[in-house]
Amino acid sequence: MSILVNKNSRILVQGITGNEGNFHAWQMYQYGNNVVAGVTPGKGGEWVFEGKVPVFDSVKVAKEATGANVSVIFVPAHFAGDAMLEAADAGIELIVCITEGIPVRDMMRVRKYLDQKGSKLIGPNCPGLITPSEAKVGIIPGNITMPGNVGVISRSGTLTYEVLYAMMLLGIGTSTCVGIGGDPISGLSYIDLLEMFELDPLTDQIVLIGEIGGTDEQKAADYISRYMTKPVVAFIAGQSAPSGKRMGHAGAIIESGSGTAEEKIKALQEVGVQIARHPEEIAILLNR
Amino acid sequence: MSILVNKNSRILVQGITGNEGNFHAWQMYQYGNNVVAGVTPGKGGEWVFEGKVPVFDSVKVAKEATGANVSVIFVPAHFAGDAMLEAADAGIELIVCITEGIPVRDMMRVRKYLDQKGSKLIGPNCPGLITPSEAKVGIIPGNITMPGNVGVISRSGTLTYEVLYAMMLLGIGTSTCVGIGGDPISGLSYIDLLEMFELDPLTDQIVLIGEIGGTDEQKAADYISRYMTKPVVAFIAGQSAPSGKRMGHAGAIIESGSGTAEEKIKALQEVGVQIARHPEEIAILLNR
Amino acid sequence: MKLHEYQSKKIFDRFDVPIPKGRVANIASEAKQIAEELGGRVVIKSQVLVGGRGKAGGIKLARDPKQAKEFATEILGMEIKGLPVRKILVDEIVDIDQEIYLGITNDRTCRQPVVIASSSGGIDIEEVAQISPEKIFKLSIDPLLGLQDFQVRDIALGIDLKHEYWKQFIKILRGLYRAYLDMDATLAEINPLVITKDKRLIALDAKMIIDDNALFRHPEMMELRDLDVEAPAEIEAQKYGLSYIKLDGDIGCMVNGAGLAMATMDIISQFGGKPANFLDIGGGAGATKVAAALKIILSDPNVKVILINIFGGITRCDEVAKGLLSALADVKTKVPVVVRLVGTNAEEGRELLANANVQTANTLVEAANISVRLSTGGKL
Amino acid sequence: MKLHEYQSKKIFDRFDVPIPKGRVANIASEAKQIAEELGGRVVIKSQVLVGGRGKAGGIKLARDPKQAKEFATEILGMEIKGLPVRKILVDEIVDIDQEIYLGITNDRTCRQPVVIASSSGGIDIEEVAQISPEKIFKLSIDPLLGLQDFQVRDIALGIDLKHEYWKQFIKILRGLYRAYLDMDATLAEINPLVITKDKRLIALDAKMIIDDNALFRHPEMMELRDLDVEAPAEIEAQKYGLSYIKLDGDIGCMVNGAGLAMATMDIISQFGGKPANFLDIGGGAGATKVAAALKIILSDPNVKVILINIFGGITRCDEVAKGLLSALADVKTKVPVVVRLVGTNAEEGRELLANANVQTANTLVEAANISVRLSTGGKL
Repeated sequence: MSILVNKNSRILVQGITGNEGNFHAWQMYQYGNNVVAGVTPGKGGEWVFEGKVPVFDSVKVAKEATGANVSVIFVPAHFAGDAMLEAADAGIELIVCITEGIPVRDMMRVRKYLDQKGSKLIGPNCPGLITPSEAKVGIIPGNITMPGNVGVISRSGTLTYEVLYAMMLLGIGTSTCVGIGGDPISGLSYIDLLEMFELDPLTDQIVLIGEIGGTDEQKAADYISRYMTKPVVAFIAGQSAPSGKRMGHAGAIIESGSGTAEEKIKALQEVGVQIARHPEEIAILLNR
Repeated sequence: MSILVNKNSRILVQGITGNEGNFHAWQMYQYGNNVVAGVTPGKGGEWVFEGKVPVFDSVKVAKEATGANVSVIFVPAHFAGDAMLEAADAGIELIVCITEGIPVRDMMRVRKYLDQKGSKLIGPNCPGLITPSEAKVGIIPGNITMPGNVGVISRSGTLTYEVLYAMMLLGIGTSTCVGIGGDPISGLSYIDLLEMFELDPLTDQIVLIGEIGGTDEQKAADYISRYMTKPVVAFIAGQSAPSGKRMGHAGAIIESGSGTAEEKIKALQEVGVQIARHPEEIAILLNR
Repeated sequence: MKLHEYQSKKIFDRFDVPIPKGRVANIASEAKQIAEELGGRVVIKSQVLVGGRGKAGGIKLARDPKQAKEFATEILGMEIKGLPVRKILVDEIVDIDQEIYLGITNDRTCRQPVVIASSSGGIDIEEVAQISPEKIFKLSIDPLLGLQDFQVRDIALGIDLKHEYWKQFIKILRGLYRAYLDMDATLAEINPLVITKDKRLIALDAKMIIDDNALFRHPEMMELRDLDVEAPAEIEAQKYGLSYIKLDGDIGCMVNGAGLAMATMDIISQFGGKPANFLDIGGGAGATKVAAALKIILSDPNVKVILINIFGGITRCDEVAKGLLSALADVKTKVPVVVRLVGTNAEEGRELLANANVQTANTLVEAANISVRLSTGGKL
Repeated sequence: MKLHEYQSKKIFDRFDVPIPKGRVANIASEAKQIAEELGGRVVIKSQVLVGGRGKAGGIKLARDPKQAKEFATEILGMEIKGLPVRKILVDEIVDIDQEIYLGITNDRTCRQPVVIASSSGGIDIEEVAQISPEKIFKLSIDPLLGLQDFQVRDIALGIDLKHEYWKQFIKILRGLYRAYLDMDATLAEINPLVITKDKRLIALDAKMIIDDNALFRHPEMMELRDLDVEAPAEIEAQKYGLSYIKLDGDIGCMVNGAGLAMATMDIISQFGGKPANFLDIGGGAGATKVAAALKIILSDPNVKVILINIFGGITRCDEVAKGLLSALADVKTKVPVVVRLVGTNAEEGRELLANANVQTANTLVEAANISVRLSTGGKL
C-alpha cells in the first residue's frame, strides 16, 4: 500500500520534450513502466524513448488515448499555470508540478480552479513524490530509497533526499515520500498528507520535514495532537537563518519575527513530535 | 403549501430607497408583513414605512440583524450584478432580481458565482413571484390573484398578470406564480420550476407562459414528457412576430428561423400540453 | 448594436488581430487613392449591415486604381436589401490558401461564452452547422476563469490546424476574446480567417454585435451607430426608452411589457386584424413617455385605430391615463383610441379616461375585437 | 522586489489612486524649486527601502523653499540603517483630519488576496494587529471573481468610514486592487490613507512589493530596481540564477536546494562554525553556474573554507564536479574546499573530484565537521 501513487498509476508528463522534462521522464520511465504519455503542444504525433511513449498536443487527447490519471509538469514557469489548468480541465486526478518560479497571482487562480474541479495538486516548486519500487513521479532519485513503512512529507527538495538516503543507509524504507513544495501557495498540505498516511495501513510512522516561513508546521502540530495516532519525527531547516531574508524558496522567509524555526520546533515538540537536530538524525530517531 | 416563498419568508429589499424599489416594497409591505429589511448602501441607519422597516448599508449586516432569507433587487442595471453577488455572498438563499437591462457579460459571471454559492436566482428582468395571501416578492400586483391549486411559470411580466387576472375572474387561484424573466441568461428555468411544482402537494396543474426566442420551451416540453404527471396548459406569445427583430426582451428574438412560436407550440402539443390561443383562454382550459 | 465590417476591423486591430491593409471611403475618388497606396489590386466592399453582400454585387475585386474607382462608384450607388450603401471599405487583396471560421458568442444554454471554429470558413456557418455539424468545433469558456491558452490549443486541434500556424492562431483568438469581453460583444466573428499563401493568418472579414444593455459602458460606441438601418420612429422611440418596431398593418398598439405586447399583436391577428407596430412602453412609464409613444404610433400614416393595453405592474394606470389624455389633447388626432387598463391604480385611470370620452374595454379579447372592427371601417 | 515610495506613488497615480502633488529629486536645489512650485510648504521624504524613516530623521516638514533646500541637503547626506539616501520625494503638505490604513496582500492561509483596513492608520499596522486586533478589518477576495464593489463597501463599513467618503474610498480601493493585480504585487499598501480637512482622501504614503517570479511580465520594472539595497555579490548571483545571501561567518556554503542549504548552515552552526553565506545553486545547475557560484563565494574575504553539498535531483553530480574543477582551475584559490556529492551521477562526480585531489566527505555530518575544523585552523 501507499498513498496517491502506486504501480497502477498511469503517468503523463507535460513538457516531455523539454530538456529537464525529457531527462526526468526518462528516469521515471526506467524506474518502472508507468509513463504512458507525454504532452508538448505542437509536437503531437512524435514518440520518445525509442518509440515507446507517444507525445500528444493536449492533455485531453493524451488522456483519452492512454487513460492517464496522474500528470507531472515540467514546463517553464510562464506556462505552468496553463498546464495545471489544462490537466484539471481534462479530468486528471493528481497533478504534480515540479516547475519553480510560478507567480503567486497565477497560483491563486490555479488552486481555486483545481479545487472546483476536484483535482489534487502537489507542488509547485517541488520534487514530486515516490512510492518506492512502484511509482516515481517527479525528480526524487529512485536509488536513494526503498520500500518501507515510513511516510515522508517535505516542503523541501534535496533536503528530503538527504533524509531518504540516511534512512536507506540504516535499512529504513518509505511507503510514499511526498515533496509538497516550498511556495507560499501550493497544493496538498502537511495536514492533507498526514490524514492520508494515518489512514494508510502500510505506513507506521511519519517524517515531517519543514522549514522557516509561514505557519504550516504549526498547523500540522495542531492536527497531529488532535488526530494522529502514528508517531511523527520532524526536522525544521533554517534555525540559523536571519529574519527578513528570503532563503531561496518563495515561502521561506521569516517575516517580522513570525515563521521562525524555533516557533515551529516548539509547536511540534509540545504535541509529542520528536525533533531531529540535523537531517541525518531523522533516520536515527525512527523506529526500526 | 407553495414553492420558494411562503408566509415564513423573511424578505429583504435591495434598493428600498429608490423610486421603484420604495413603491413596490411598500406594496409588498402592505400585502403582508414579511418585508423585514431594506438595503441601500450609504443609507444604513435610516428607517422606512413609518419607522417599521430598517435600512442597512449591506446585505450581510441586514441578514445578521433580521434573519432575511429572500432578497428582491430593484437597483439600476449598472449596479444589479454587484447587488446579486452581494446577496449570494451574504448567504441569501433566494435572490429575485427585478431590474431589466443588465449586460449579458455581467449575468454570465453572476450566474456562475451564484451556482457556486448555492443561491437560487429568479430573473433578472422579471416581475418576481407571489404565493397569494402569503408572500409577494416583486411587482406582481397582489389584487389580481388568489390562493389556489395552479402553479404559474412565465418568461413575461404583464402577460402573466393578464393570465392571473383572467383566472381570478373564473375563480381559479394559484399556489405560486413565478416570473422567471425574459433575458437570455437568467436564474431558475422552466424545468427547475416544473420540478418544484410536480413535488408541491398543493399544486395540481401548471400554467406555462412562453414567448419567442431560445429553446427553453422546447426543453420544458421534453422535461414534461419525461417527468411530469400533473397537467400543463401553455401560451406562447409572438406568433405574429417577424424574425430578426428583437421584441423588447433581450431574449425575445427569432434568429434565422429558430425560436419561433410555431416550433414551441408544436413541441408542447406533442407532449400533451394544451395550448391557449390567447392569454385569457388559459383560464378556460384549466380544470376547475 | 451591429457594427460595420470596417468598425469591427478597427476594434480587432486594437486587440492585435491582424487585418488586411485598407481604409474606409465615402466617395469613389478616395477608393482610387487608397488603391494607389495599396499597390493597385484591391477589394471594394460595401458597408451595409446585412448578410449576402457578395451575392448582391456589393463586393468587387479591382485590378487597378482606375477600376477601383469604377467599382466604387457603382457600389456607392447601390441599395442592398433596402439599405443604401454610404461607405465602402477598400482593402488590399491577399492570396488565400485556406479559409477558417472563428467566432465567439454567448451560449444561452451553458450561460457561458462559447468559441465556435471550423476549418470550413468563408461560407455561411449556420449552413455548415446544419449540413456537416462534425466540421464545427465548439468550446465553452468559464466566465470567471476566462479563455485559457490550453483551450485555444484545443480549438486549433479541433479544426486540425497545422502546428506551424498555432502561434499566430493563439494570438488571434486571445485578441478576439479580449475584444469580445472588453467591448461587451454578443458576437465577435471572423469569417473567413484566412491563411495566406505566404503563411500569414489574417481576418479577412469582421463582424461584431455589441450588447445594447452594455452601451452605458461604451459611450464612444454611440458615435459608431448607423442610423440608416433604423427607422426614424424607432430612433425617436429609443430616446424615450420605448421599444418600437414598425410593422405592415393598420392597428397601432401601445402595451406595457414585451410579452403582453406580442400577445396583443397575436390576438389582433387571430381576429383578422393587422398590427401596425410592436410598442412596449416598458415598466414605470410616466405621462411624458406615454405621450411620446402615442405620437410615434401616429407618425405612421397607415394607423386607423390605436389599441392601448395596459396591465399595471410597475406601471401605474392613473399615470398612463394622464399621459394619454395630455398626449391626446396635444395631437388632437381623429384616429379612434381603444383603451384597456387593469391593475395598479386601474380604477383611477379608467375614471380619468371615461371623463374624457375615451373608448374603454374590460378584457383583451374585447379590446382586440373593437379595434379590429374599427380598423375595417366597422362601427361599434 | 520592493519599490520606493515615489515609484509606488507613480503606479498608484496611473490607477487613479489620488496622491499628493510632488516630485522626486536627486539634488537639494531641485527640492527648492519643487517647493516653490507647490506654494512653499512641503515635506521632504528620504527614499530608502527600510522602515522607520521618520524616526531616523529621514522625513522633515519645510515651511518654505529655503528650508526645503536645507532639509534636502541634510537628508541627501544621510544614511538610514546603512543605506545611503540618494533620492528624496518632495510632496505638498496636506491638512489631515483622519488617518486610515489600507493594504492588499496575498493570504497564504486562504490562498487568496486579502484586503486589510484599519481606522488606525499612520502607525505600524503589525503593532495595531497585535495590540488591538479588533481595529483590523480583513476581507478575502475570490481570485477568479475579483474584488467587487459590495466588498469595498463591506470594508468601508468595517472601518466605520462615514458615508460621505464612500465614493472616494470605492475609487481608491478599486484602483489599489487593479494596481496590485496588474503589477503582480505581493503587497500594495497605503499607510496612511488620509482624509484631509477639506474632505479629500489621499494616499500620503505608498508601498509596493512586486512578486519576483512575475518580473518576466513587467520588464519595465527592472529599470526601477534599486541596486543600493542589494550587495554586489547578490546582484552578480542573480545573473546566473543563483540565490545568494551574504552572512557574517567564515564557512562558505554552496548547496543545491534552499532547504538543504539552510540545513547545511544549521549543522555548521551546531558544530560551532559560522556560515559565511546562504547559496542555493538551484536545480539543473551546469558547469558555468557552479563556477560562477564559486567565484561569488570567494569574493567574500572572510571565507576560510568552502563546503559544497550537492545532493543530485534535477542537478547531475558529474556536471557539478566538472563545473567545480573548471572553476577551481580558473580561480586557483588556496581556500580549502570540502565536497559532498550524493545522488544522480554522484559516483562519476566523486571520481572526477578524487582525480583532481579535492577533499570529499560521505555524509553531511562529516562534511560539516571537516569544514568547521578547517575554519578554526585545525588540520584534518
